[in-house]
Amino acid sequence: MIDKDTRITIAGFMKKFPCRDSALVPSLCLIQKENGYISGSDMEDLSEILNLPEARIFSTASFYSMLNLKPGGKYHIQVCTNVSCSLIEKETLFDYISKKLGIREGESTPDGLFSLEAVECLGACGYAPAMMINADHYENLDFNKADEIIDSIREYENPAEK
Amino acid sequence: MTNSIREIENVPVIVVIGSNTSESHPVISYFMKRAVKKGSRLIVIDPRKIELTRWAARHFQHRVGSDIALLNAVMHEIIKNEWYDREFVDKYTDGFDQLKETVSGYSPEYASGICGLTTDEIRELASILGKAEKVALFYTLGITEHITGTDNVRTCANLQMLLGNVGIESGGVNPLRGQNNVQGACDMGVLPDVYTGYQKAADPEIIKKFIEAWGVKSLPDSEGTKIPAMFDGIHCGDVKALYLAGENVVMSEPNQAHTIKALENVDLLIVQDIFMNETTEYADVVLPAACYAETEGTFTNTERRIQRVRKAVEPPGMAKDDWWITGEIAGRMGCDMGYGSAEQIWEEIRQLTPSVSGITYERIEHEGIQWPCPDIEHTGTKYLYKNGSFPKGRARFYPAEWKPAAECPDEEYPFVLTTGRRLWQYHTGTQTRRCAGFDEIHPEELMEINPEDAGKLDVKDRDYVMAVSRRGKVKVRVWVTDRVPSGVCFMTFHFHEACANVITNNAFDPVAGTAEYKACAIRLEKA
Amino acid sequence: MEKISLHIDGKPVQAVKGNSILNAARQNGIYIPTLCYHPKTGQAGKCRICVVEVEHMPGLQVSCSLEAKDGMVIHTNTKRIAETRKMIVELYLSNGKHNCISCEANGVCELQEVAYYLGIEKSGFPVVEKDMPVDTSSPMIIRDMNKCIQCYRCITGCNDITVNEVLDMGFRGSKMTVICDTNKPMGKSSCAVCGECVQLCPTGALIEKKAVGKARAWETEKSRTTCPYCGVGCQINLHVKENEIIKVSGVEDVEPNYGALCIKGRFGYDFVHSSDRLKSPLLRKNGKLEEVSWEEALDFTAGKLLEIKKAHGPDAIVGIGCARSTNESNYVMMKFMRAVIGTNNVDHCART
Amino acid sequence: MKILLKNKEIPDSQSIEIYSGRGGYAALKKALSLSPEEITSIVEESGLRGRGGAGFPAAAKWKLLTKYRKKTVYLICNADEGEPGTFKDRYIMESDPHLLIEGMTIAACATGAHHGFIYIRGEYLRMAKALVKAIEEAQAKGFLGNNIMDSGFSFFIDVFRGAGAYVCGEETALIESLEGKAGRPRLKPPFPAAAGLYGESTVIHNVTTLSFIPFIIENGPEAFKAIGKLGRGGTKLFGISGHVNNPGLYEYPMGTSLKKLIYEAAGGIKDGKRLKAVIPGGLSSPILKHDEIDVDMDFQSLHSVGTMLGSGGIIVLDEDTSIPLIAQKTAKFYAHESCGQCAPCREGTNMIKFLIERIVTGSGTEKDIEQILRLCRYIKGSTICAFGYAAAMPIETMVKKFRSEFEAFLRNS
Repeated sequence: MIDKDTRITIAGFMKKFPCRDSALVPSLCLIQKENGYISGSDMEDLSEILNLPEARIFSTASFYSMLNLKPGGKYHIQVCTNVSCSLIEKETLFDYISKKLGIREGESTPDGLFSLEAVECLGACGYAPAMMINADHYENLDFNKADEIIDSIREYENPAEK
Repeated sequence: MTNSIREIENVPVIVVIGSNTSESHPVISYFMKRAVKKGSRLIVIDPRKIELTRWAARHFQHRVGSDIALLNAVMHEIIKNEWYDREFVDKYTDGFDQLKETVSGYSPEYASGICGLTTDEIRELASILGKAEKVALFYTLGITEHITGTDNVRTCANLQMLLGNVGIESGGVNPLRGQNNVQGACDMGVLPDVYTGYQKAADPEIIKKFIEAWGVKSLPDSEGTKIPAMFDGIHCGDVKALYLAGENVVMSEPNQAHTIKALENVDLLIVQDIFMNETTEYADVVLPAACYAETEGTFTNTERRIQRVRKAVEPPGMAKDDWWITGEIAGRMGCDMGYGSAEQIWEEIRQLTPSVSGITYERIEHEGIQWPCPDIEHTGTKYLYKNGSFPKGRARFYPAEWKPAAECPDEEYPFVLTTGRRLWQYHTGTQTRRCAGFDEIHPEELMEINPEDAGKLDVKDRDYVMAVSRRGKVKVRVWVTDRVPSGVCFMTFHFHEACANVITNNAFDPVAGTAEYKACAIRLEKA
Repeated sequence: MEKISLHIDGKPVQAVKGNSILNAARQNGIYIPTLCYHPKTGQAGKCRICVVEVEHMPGLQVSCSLEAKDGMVIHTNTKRIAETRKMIVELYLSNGKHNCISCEANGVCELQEVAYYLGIEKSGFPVVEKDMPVDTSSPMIIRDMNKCIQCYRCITGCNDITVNEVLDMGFRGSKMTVICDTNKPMGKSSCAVCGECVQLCPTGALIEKKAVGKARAWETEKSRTTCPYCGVGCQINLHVKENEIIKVSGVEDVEPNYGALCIKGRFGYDFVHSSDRLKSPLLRKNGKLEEVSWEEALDFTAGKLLEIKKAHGPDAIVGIGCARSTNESNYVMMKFMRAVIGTNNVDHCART
Repeated sequence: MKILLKNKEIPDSQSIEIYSGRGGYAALKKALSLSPEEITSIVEESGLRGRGGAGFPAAAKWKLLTKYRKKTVYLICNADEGEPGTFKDRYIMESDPHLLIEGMTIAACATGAHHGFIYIRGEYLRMAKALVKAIEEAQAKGFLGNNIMDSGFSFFIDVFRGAGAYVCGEETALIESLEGKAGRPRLKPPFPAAAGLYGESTVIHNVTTLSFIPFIIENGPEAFKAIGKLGRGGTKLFGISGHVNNPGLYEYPMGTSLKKLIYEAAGGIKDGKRLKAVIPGGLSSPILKHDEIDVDMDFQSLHSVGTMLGSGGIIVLDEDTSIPLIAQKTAKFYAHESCGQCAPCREGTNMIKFLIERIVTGSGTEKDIEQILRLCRYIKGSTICAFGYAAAMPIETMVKKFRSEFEAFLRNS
């Protein structure tokens, strides 16, 4: 269900563009930012709000790789596996993180903290390898730096463990 | 329809009043929705939030039975603001002054109290219609099935004439006919006052013409009766025999108890049909007929288009064409009609009917032709009254006063029941309920009630209630939905298990004889 | 209509101005295979089977979408074109389950037709068989997306012809597939079951559930008639095998419906063959309706009517015609009441 | 000569104070005093060509409007930088956003657009935020918005974030995406100038193309033309990644030699290894072998050696790189990013990916290599948009130029 505040923001998107259909992608991004993913009922609500067919909403939502239609981890890690990012080390960053977290592509850690996705070019080839965690970019990585980032998130989320 | 279906796509403003088009005439709704996609404005005027409102620019949700008050107020505003088509009115119409006088009594303030719309909404509607380049108006039984049905239709026509939307392409007054050949049955003179092509049954010239053509000694000159009077005639003993060709009147006529009593009382009931149904129960003789797929002939659609019906399969058992059965009875009564084929009958029809004289089976082999089509060269008529060519020279405004429904809600019966159809079933269900899959989608009657009313009655979605009127009661499941406003319930007569016509009112329009299916008073009891 | 002159495959031809190259070729009897183009859904440019070469234009041009212009020199069957078409059809055949033997569309499948035209017996590419569950949730339509070739016709039909707006294309790349609403099974979606998608589908991806196993396409005969439901008067084809209606389709290109139908028109035909159709006249004897011969039923009816007419006058008899029956039958009914009975007491259900 | 990177070493280069303090927005002021035709002819004269990849003359897009202008003209900045190997636009948007805003506003003057969109790839959140901030600053200072610098001209810019689709870099896919749809390219014609965003006339330029405009207006077309070998028109941003000592973003005149860029600008091959191959213009450009890099980086020169300038993203591969593995990644990328709309691209990219995977995992056959080449040959030119070319060309050249490496995988099986 799309809550009241989100509806107000969406109404703002609808006014902003010459044609309200343009509010769809920003609305989907907004819902994802708030819930981590876009559910079927969100899309049904959005269909009502924007007066667009449900199928049209789904068509758009399922097209873009940044939009998730299933819930993932609280921290969604997207690692670039394209050419430049995989030239740097013999073992790719993706494989390293996959091993470290003990999960494969598309899976979440049992505690629901992390989910892992192999993605295509993030536009950071000169600063390879790169990854994103939710909306944040991390570049010029190596395995140590990746460890630090992931461990610091763990620590922040579970201060008692350390 | 004065105009044609294909013209819909080019209508700038489409008004749909009293028509649940996407459920009752789905294919016409496709044209409307396509028009909307191309930029037309769709205006829905309906007490219910019908599915078509999804594509509508505006939905004016007026009260059941308040059409005349609303449209008169709209015309009041249109005249006041001089938005009407003065040239058209001057050139082609009579009676404008009476119209003006009548509608002058319908200020938005006054009409608002009747129709439940705000004065702003009424003015907005007037402005949309008044300023539109062209408007095409569509209605169905929501307009006609009232005791003021004739006046409702006239009011729709008044509006369109006032705006100069008659006699032009993509305009017009367009009733959407409910059954596949209701237009044709009317055109064929299956009405008490006219012969084929609306030739007056009381006109001595016409009588003479048919006497000669049919080779009979005389034809009746007394006025015939319409269906409601036929049933009343049985009740009072004047009518002794009823020949019903394919009508399941027990389900389809209002006030079922009244209908059943008539059928029980009539001396001879002849029913010609394709299935046993609720009506054949009372028959003295049942005659098995061939259905559409088993017969040759023509149907006339809502836009006056005469199209071929062709035999694809053999009728089951001994079932026969309707015309064969009737002809055989005639023969045994001493009048051999001598028809050997449907085409032979059609040839006789076209000889006797100027409006279809130019239409032959050969000409409509590929595509139907719209009447009037007076001669063999004529390509048919896409829209009527082009350049003000009205049948009587000039068109006449028939202003009408609003009258409340015959039965209005009161303390004992606080709800208005209005009736209609669902996409998934047809009429009394004799056909669709015998087709696989339909009951899977819509297996039983659901009475729509508003969530607010459901709350007050303490019933939940899909609970049973007893719907009670002065004429009967019916147990039905409810569908709690905001498709209906508070105070209004909606039902259909598709299901014999819960048929709306058990409780509907058989009060009827004095001119047309159409019963008030769209409004009666009921109460709901928990069941 | 203004005409233009152009060359197709070395032949000087004329075509109506404003037409696509495909239509210009068709007007001149030149066959260009297509899969996604349908006259009603219009240019699509999805399958790229209809590609041609136009002199002075780079690459291949899509003939269904490119307007034919005066003076164009067009080649419809060069080696490059033939190889491109073969590649595409082989790719289609590799990706999906195109098992013609058991497919309902066998004989009317456009993919099969094009593969045959190109002489493709089997794909040169490895078969990457899809295994998507077949959606049988709709009471009327079976959706087998393993046979879908993503031509978009059903989507255009659903959104731009019948405007029920249920179908769209979901996902992307090789995962791209037609979806209903928010990717619901069709039977759980807002589908109005008009069947336009089925009518437009070029393969066996969308088929009429009730017709499954009833007849091969070539065994049926089409009988054109008018729909028996509402007053729109849609033109329909009844597909008949051995005196049984197998399925119904809309007649394209003619008024009033141009091929489109609703659920009742397309799927509401099996009542015709219902086992409880009336097959014999019935006469009430001792309070019960009993089967009798036509002779007996008609003699009884005529005799009774004569009796009543004699005793109570013609106006004691009333007749109600049928808005479901033909004009001809209604005319006979009207004539019967007036000329034989002698009354104007004739009416029909015009008001319900 | 630095045009786009002139503020690279300047602290706080993204702020409007620094930007205007260093002469920014002077060109806009000048442009506002010129007629649209005058601006167009200056840009036309300069020979500025699109820097997104296709290299279409910028002013020619504006001149199309004289024929196709609709009621409204929209100006769109294509900032959907997604081609692997490319990371130039992000620098401008993050570090010198006013350069883009100024360039875009001048383009608006020339085209008569009053509403502009910057379509930025969804992953560039930081850059989008920088842009929004810069737009607000420019509006507050009167360089953007209503009645710009009292000229009577108004122009507004909205930043629109994509949501992850490489194909939205194709201009009609981008328009579809802006209209709230899946980003699937449209059939052309009609071109955006005739029927673009919301059916109106639309002009689309890449970030760097627009960012050159202030320089051209300020210094005149000759100054721009003078830069670059044989007057090839201005500079180009080169993003160098892969096996080099100093990966990063560099600005050099058009026509600078590829060899020079690799060995001088980027400091040569990492770890002293030898060069094996170079992808010179983003992943979609045909690969060059180590002995083919003595080539000038401009449209014509690269074309003459069978590749292209593209986005200027140079990916350098050392002697230890396995080309079949690079091909596998390339094929995977294009299969993943194909919008799916047309059959040869959807099915073809997927089949190429399948076949290459089969080869590198040791179960391929000689016939698979032939089928890959067959696919590449006939995908080209048969698809709705240029994506088909982009997917086929690199694979085709990798297989042709390094066939023995592919065959080696077969022998291993």
